[in-house]
Amino acid sequence: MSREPQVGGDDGRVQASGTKSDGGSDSDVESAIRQNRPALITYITAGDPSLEATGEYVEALDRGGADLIELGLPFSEPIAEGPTIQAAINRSLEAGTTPAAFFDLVDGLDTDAPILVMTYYNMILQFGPEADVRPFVERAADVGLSGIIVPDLPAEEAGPLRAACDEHGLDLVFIVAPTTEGERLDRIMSRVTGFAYVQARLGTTGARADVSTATHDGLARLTEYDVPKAVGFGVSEGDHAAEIVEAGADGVIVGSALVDIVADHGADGDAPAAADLEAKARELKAGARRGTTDDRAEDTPEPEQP
Amino acid sequence: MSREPQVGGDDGRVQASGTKSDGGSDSDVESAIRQNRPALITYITAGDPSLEATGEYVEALDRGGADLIELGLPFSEPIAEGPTIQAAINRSLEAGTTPAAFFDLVDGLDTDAPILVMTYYNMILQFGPEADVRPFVERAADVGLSGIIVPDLPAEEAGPLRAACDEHGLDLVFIVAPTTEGERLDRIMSRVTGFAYVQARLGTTGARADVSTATHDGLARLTEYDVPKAVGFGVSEGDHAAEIVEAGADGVIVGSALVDIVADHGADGDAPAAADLEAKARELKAGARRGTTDDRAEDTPEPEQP
Amino acid sequence: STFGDYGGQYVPEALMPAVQELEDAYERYVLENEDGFMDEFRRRMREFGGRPTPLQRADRLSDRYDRDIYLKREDLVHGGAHKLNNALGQVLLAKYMGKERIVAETGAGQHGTATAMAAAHLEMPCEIYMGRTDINRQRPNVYRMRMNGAEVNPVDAGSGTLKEAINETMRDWATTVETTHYVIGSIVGPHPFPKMVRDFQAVIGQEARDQVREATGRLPDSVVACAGGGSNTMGTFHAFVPDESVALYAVEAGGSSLEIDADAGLAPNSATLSTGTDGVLHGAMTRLLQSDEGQIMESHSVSAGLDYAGVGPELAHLVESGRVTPVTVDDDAALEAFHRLSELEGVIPALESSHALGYLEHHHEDLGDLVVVNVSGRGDKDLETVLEETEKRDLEAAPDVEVFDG
Amino acid sequence: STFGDYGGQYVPEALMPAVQELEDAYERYVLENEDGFMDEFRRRMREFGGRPTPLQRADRLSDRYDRDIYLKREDLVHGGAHKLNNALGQVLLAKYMGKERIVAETGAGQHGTATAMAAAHLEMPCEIYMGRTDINRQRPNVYRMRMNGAEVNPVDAGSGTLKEAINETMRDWATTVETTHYVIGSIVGPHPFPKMVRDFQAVIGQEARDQVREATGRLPDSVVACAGGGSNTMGTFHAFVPDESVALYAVEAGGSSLEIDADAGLAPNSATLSTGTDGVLHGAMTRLLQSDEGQIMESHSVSAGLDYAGVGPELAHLVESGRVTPVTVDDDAALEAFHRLSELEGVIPALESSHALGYLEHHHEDLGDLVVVNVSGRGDKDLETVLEETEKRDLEAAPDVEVFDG
Repeated sequence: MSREPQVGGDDGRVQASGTKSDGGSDSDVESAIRQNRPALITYITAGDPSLEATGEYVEALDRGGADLIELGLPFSEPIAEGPTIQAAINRSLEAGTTPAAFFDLVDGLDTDAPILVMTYYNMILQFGPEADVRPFVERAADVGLSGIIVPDLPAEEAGPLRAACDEHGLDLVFIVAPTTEGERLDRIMSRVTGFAYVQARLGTTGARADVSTATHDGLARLTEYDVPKAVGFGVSEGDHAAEIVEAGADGVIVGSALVDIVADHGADGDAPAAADLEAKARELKAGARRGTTDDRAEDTPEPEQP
Repeated sequence: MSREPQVGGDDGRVQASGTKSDGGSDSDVESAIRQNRPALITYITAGDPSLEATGEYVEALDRGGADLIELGLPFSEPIAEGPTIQAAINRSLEAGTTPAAFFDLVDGLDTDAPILVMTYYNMILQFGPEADVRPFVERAADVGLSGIIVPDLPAEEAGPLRAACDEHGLDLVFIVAPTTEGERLDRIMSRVTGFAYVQARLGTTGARADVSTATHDGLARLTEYDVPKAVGFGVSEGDHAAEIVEAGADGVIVGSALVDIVADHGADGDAPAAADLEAKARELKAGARRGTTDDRAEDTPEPEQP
Repeated sequence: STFGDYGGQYVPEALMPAVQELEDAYERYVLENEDGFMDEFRRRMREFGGRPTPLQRADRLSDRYDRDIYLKREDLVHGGAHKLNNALGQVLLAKYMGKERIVAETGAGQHGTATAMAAAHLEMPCEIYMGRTDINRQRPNVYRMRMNGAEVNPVDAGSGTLKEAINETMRDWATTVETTHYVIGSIVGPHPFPKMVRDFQAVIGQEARDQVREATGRLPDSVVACAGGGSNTMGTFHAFVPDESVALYAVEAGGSSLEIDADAGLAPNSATLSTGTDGVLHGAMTRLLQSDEGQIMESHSVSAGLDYAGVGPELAHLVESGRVTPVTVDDDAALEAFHRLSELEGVIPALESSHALGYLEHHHEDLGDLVVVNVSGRGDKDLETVLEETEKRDLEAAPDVEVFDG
Repeated sequence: STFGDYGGQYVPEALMPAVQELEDAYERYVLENEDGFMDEFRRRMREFGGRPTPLQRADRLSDRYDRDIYLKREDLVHGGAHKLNNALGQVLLAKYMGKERIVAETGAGQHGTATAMAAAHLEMPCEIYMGRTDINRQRPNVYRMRMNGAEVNPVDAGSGTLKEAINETMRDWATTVETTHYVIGSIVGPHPFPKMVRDFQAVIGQEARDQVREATGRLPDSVVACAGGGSNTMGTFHAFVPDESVALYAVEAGGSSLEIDADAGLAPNSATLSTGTDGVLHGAMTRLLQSDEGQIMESHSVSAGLDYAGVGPELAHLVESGRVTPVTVDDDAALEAFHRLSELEGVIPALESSHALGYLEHHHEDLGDLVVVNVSGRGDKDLETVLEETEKRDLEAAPDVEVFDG
C-alpha cells in the first residue's frame, strides 16, 4: 500500500487530503470520515488466523464499504479488550505474528479505505533497538498506514508519540471515555487528529445487544469540538450503527462483531470468512446511512420505522 | 482366697506372718520373701485374655514356684509400662475387666503365694462413689490381697493410701528408681512395707536381653535398709534372676516375660498359657536359687558353671 | 504444689527427682529471675515471638452485640498461637538447667510446632511424640516440625491421639530424665508444670489488662477464653483473678453432646470442667472425663486442640471455688463462630478460639458492657477441617468455596 | 508522577479520571493526613495488623556468617506477610474516597488474602481475580479469601497466573471505575500506585532503621530484601535510601536460569531488574521481561509470589541510578535457604523471603559487619511446594518428612 493519495474508490468514496470545512487541510483519515459521513470504521486483529488471511479480510471489508480499517497489532497483555478480541489476539500471537511481518503485510495491501494500526504502547516502544516510539512511526508511515490508536496511552503520556506522528504525517487517535470530562476533555480534543474515538460505555471492547443511552450523552458534550467523532464499544448490528449515527456520530466503529465472524470460520481454507465480512460491512454501512437519514429528519415529526 | 495365714505350701514355702530378724512381726509379703529367699515375684495383667484365664495362670505360677504374685488391674493410661504390658492392659480392657470383677476373681483364688494388686492411682481413687482411696483398700483387704503397688504414686503423695493400707493391714510397696537418692531414699525406705521394688534401670517395664550393671550399684546403696529388696524391670531369663540375686537382691520380679507367654498363646482354648507359665516360673526360680548359691560362694573360688 | 485439693505430683518414682529439680529451677529462674532468666525470656518473646500482641476493638462484633468487644490477638504470636509463650519459656529453662535434649507431646500439632520452633531458635535437640491419627490429619504441622529440625515420633497406641502421645512422652522422659526436659504443652502435669506454664502464659492477661485500661479507662466486665487443657485460659485469666468485678468464663468444647457413653469409653465432648469428676491423670489431681471405674474417656471436639479428657488443676480449683464460670459451646456453634469472625472482622480464628467467640454470640447479654475475648490462635491450620465439617452441616454462616475446577 | 524515566500513567482513557481522583486522594489523605487518615491507618495497623514487627538478631546465622544478622519479621504481620500494610491502607483509602466496592488481583494469593482480610475488617465488598492455575495450586489461600467473605473470580485466559489476573482486574476496574477502587498489590501500576503503595509499606524500613539503631547504635552496612513486584523491597529500602553508607540489595528470583527462551515466550526466572529491558506494562514505564518485539514473557520462579515479568518503576530507577544493587538467587539456593532458616532459627520463611536469605548465604562476605534482612512473610503457605520441589532435587539441607503411614 502506498501513501499516495487516491481519489475515487469503486464505491465513489473519497480518500486522502480533502478540504476541511474551515479551509484547513484534512488528513487521509479525517477526509475519509467527513467525505463518507456516516463513516464505517472496521477493526480486525492482524494475524488472526494468519497474516495472509488478514490481507484477504481487509480487502473484503474495503469492498463491503468500510471507510476506515483498524488493524490490531497483537500485544500479549491486551488490558482494554474483552474476551472476543483477547481471543483473536491470542490466536494471532500463536500464529507467530510479529510487527515486522505486520508492516510487510500492510505494505502489500491495496485498499481504498485508509488503514490505522491499533496496538498497545509497549509494541510501539519496542520496535527499534531502544525503547523509543520513532522507529515504529517511521515504519508505519513507510508502509502507508494513516494513523495509530493506542488503547493504553492517554493524552497526558502521548507527547513523544504525538511528535513522531506529526513528523511523519500520521494521525494519532485518542479515545474519549464516558468518564472523560472538563479540562481533560479539552486537552484530548485539542490533541487528537483523524477522529475522536468515542467509547460508548465503560468497560472493554465487545459486541453487546444494545447500545447505551450514554452514547447520546457522550456525543452531546462533544458537539462543540470540530474533530470527527466515531463511536465504538458494543456495536454489532446495522441497527446499532443507525442509532449511533442518529445520535450525532460521524462514524461507527465495529470490531468484536467482525472478529466473531473471523473466529467462527476458523483457520480452515483460504480466508474463509472473507465473504461474510464483506456482507457484514455492507449491513453496517447501510445501517449507518439509515441513521443519517433519521438524523437529518431530527427536526421533523418522527417517521415510522420499518 | 481368704486372708487367714497359711503355713507350709506344697513346695515347703512359708507364707504369712513370720518373724522378723529384729523380733517384729513380718507381713505376709515380707515373710514370703524372707522365708523363700531368693524370692520369685511374678506379674501378669488380670483379665488378659480373660479373668477366667487369669485365675488359671495365677495358680500355674503358684505351682511353678512364684513366691509372690502381682496382678495388674488395668488402667487406660499406663504411663509407666512398656509396649508389652501396655498391650496386655489393652487386651484386658477390651475384654471388659472391671475392678469389681477383678476383686471377685481374687476372692475366689487359692494360692500359696500372697497376691498384690498393681494399678494406677486413679483406679484406686475411683472405686468408691467419691474420689477416695479407702473403699478400694477395704475391698482389697476383704478379698485377701496382701499389698498394693502404684506405679504413679510417689511416697510424697502416698499419705492417704499409706494410712488406709495400715488400717487394713495391707503392704504398700514403693518403687526405688536409679534416680532416687538422699533424703528421698530415706523417706521411701521408711515408708515402704512388704518389699522395696528396685527398678533396675530408667524407663518403663519390659523384658530386655541383659541386666544392667546399675542393678549392682542400685542394690549396694540399699544394704543399710532392712526391708527386703526385689529387683524388676528387664528380667526375662533364669540367668538374669541369678545375676540379680548374686548382686544382693532378696527377690526377683518378672513381668513382661510372662506377659509375652500369655500373649503368644492368645485367647484360644482354656487358659492355654498355663503350662508354659508354670515352666517359666520354675526356670526363673531355679535361676534365682543359682544366684544365691553363687552369692554364698562369693568368697570362694568361682565354681564351674554347668 | 496444689491448688486447693487439685494438683500434686503423681508421677513414677523415676521422674520424681526430675520434677523436684524442675521445681527448684522454676523457683530460681522463673520466680526469682536468677541469671536474668525472665529478662532473657521476655526479650526473646518480644524479638522472636512478636510480643506484645494487640488488643483490638472488634468494631463489627461490638455493633452486633451492642457492647464493646475487644479481642486479644494471640493469633499474631510467632507460629500462630499462644503456644510459643510456654514452649519458648520451657526450652529456655531447659537450657539454663543444662539439659541436652527436649521431648514434647502434641495433639493437633500446635504445641509441637511451637516447641520445634523454640528448639530450633535455641539450638536444642527436640523430639515430638504425636499420635498416628493426629499425624495423618495434621500433616502441615508435621511438615513444620520437620522443617524446624525436630524428630516426630508416631505413637500407634490406642486411638493415636493426644492422650497416647502424652503417655509416650512420659515414658521417654522416664527413660532419659537425667539429660532431658519434658516440655509439657498446657497447665497440666505434675507440679511445678501447672504453675510454671501459667506463669509463662500469664503475659496474655497482663498485657490485656493494661491494654483494656488504656483503651477504655477501666477493667472489663467479662473475660472469655476457651479451655481445653487450659493454658490460654489461665494465661488470660491470671492477671484478672484478683479483680473481683471481672467475670471469668472458661468455654469448653461441648462437642456433639454433653452426654457420656461410658460403655464405649467415649465422651462426645471435652467439657471437663463442666461435666468431669475428680481424679488423677498425667501427674495431677484434677477434673477428668472418666468412667465410674476410673478409666479415662476418649474425648471429642471438632477442635483437635481442645480434645483432652483432663484440664489444668488450677482451673479445676478456680471453678470449684466459684471464681471461674465453666460454660460449653458445641461443635456447630463453634463452626458458626469461626465463619462469623472471619467474615465480619477479617480474622480467621483457631477452632479452639471459635468456642470463646461462640459463647459471645449466644450469651453476650450476660457479659456486661465491656468484654475481652482471647483469640488464642489463628485458624489457617483448621481450614480443611472447617470445610469438611461445614459441608456436613449446611451452616448458614459458611461461604461457598467451590471455585475450583470440577 | 515519575521516577527518572520510569513510572507514568499508561492506562486506558476510561481509567484516567479514576487515577487522577486517586492521585488527589493520595495527596490529601496519605501525604497530608486529611481527616486523620494516616492516624487511623497507623492505629489499625497496630491493633488489627500487629505492628510494629520485631527486628530480631538471628544468633545462629550471625555465628554462621561471623557478622551481625538482623531479621525484620514481617512474617508476624496479620495474615503472614507484609502485604496487609498496603491492602489495609488502600481499602481504608477507598472508604475515605466513598468507594463502594474493591477489586484486586492475586497471584500466589498473599495479596488477595490480605485484601480480603482488610475488606472484611472495614466492611467493604470485595472481589479478587485469580488465575485458574493459581487457584488450583493455592487452595488454602482461596479458602481464606472465601472465609473472609470475598468473591474469588477465576481467570482462565493465558497461563492463568498473575499477569492474566492483573489484566482482568484492570478490565473490571475500567467497567466499574466510578464506584470501585482497584487495590493493586505491589509498587507497580500507574501513578500514584507505586508511590502510594511504597508509602504504606515504608513502615517496614522506618521501624527497622529505628530498631537497628536502638539495638546496635548505628546504621547497618547492608539491607537485603527480595524483589518481585517490589513492595517489600521498597518498603524496606525507602527509609534507608538517603543513608548513603547503607548498601541496598534487591534479590530477584533467578529461577532455573537467567537465559530467556524468546521463541517460547518464556523467561525461566523473574530477574527483571537484572536482565530486563525498558518498556510499558500495567500502567507504568519500567523494566520488563519481554521479547525483542515487546511481547511480555511468562516469568518463572519456584516462588509464585516473585513470579512477575515487571517490577516497580521506583526500583527500576534506583537500580539505574546505582543506589540499589540488583542480584539474583536461583530456585535451588532459595529452597536451601528456606530449610536453613527453618532449622537454624525456628522461623519458616516465605519462599519469596528465602531468596534474600539465599543471597546472604552466598555473599555475606560482601555485606559488611551489620546486615538487615527482610523476612517479608511466613512460609506456611509454601510447605507443599517446598516439599515437592525439595524431593525433585535431593537437597542436603532438607529434612525427611516421611513419618506418615505408607
